[in-house]
Amino acid sequence: MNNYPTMSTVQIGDELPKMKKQASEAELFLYSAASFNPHRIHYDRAYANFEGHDDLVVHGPLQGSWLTQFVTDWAGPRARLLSIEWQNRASAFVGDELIFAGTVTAIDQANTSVELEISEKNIDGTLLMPAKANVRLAGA
Amino acid sequence: MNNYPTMSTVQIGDELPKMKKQASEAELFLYSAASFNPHRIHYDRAYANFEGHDDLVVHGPLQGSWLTQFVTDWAGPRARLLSIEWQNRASAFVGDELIFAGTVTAIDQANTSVELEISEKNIDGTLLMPAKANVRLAGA
Amino acid sequence: MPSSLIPPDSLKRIGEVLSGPFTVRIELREAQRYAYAVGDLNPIYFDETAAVAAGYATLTVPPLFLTHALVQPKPIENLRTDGLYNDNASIELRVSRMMFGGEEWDFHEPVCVGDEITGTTRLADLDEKEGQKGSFVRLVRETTFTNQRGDIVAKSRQIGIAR
Amino acid sequence: MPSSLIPPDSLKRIGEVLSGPFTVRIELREAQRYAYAVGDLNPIYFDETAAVAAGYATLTVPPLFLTHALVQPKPIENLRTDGLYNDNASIELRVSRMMFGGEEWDFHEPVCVGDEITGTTRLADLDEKEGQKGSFVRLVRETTFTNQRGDIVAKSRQIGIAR
Repeated sequence: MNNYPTMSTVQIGDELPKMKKQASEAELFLYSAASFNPHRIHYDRAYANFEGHDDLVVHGPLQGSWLTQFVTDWAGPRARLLSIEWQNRASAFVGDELIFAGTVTAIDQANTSVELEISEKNIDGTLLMPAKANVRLAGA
Repeated sequence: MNNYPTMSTVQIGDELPKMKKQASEAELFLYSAASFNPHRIHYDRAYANFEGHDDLVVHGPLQGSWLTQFVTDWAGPRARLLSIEWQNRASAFVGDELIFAGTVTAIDQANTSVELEISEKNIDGTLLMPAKANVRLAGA
Repeated sequence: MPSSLIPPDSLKRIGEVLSGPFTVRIELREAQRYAYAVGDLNPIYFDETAAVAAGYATLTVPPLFLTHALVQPKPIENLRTDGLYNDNASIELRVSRMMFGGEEWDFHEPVCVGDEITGTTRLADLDEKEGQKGSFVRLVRETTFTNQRGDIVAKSRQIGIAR
Repeated sequence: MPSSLIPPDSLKRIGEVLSGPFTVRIELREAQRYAYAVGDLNPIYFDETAAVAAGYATLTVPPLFLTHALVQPKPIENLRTDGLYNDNASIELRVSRMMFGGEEWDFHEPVCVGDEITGTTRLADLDEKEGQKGSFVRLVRETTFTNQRGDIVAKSRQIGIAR
């Protein structure tokens, strides 16, 4: 047994367990490599500075994948992510501590799904990516 | 028809057409990615300096693959590389102009193969990688 | 009012296919490298028993890996200074900078290792808007992903902001 | 004379399997990404007709790609500061720096896309030598590559210099 939410246990206002991410130079490299993205702003600090960035930029889609992981870690392997969307409000840089938080904002019993509002913030509290997701919960 | 060497045309002392390579930061990244190698000395200049390197280091195996290309470009697609070996004498860095040169040093008619001596030098003339290769030539 | 940032020829490209259709097989090792790089160790990406227990036919893959699975190998001759490639998917605009604005995804069917996924990307939207810092262009690239059975498995909308 | 740089327990590891056997399928896209990254546009890696005309069963791959085809996906938890992974293939030595010394390859049979290649790496040699700059360790990792028919297709010897 596990503690994943189900349609009978989930409640509006439930908070997802916070998740922290912090990517090193090597981790940004590995994501660039795994996503087949040679853009220099992610591994070449001098070039990132030349383009006006304070430091190596954390890939938007990497943060997107962290958002999906944040949802699926909470919902469990039998749940199904139905949709997710996020906006890129501000950049994250190598070494930044990034905090993911989220809340259940709606429950659709007919569709056995819930709506989540999610935020990714840095430790200054700056909102980097506001996001929304719909997930179909497992069980009944 | 083409101008690839055959056992009837090749002669001891034949020189291979010189080849030049010069890898940018993005090209080193792409090789790191394609070879699944996250070693920071190839994309993180500050870290490369910290390890005592003057700049981003060109991967030894990338230079090895350039050596094989140098041979197969000369020998043609119907030839077969039988063996190759090289020593790493000095480092190559991002942006360095690297010159590959080679000579036919022996011909083995029974094995329909030739032996090559190859050098990779930088524009200062420093020998970075001495190499030897055996290649079976196509045709007769 | 004519757009000051979007040339008329670029506006005409709305609806145009920018890349694809490309078909690729979802590869275990590529997907696992992606999951490791994200730091997402969900067993449904690594342990077939766990994936089957969770209702998948076999190992599944991180949802957003789909975009990357479709990336075609390209020659270094086409590299630009910034490390990206020159390609036909670039839309000509009178702007100096393109930023990543966000993404919207809908997932319809599971995607598993071994699936043959076809992706086609279109210019779904292109318009000029007024913001606090002046005019900007909002560019939407929509990709539809279908599997070997012809099912639409997912749609993504990647939003670019240019000013 | 006992070796000053090689602990006895490390000497005992000569002959030991350091990694593998691992079996992987040679993937078109991985091999082409490798060829593009090298800047080697030989048509036998890209054009099936050219590969067949050159005597291959189908597309072949750059000779040294074999090493990389065998690299296993690994979790970022195992990353070290230098970006490499902690693994069992490390040999304990009383040295401060390991350098890439060179490689030796023998090729016996062609390798084509779709082949299932098994690679096993052993510690083939480990000894201490005297050089102009003092003692150093020469470490040889030998990998044997076989295909799905059991043929040995290639052997590589990677030479590490540590001091």
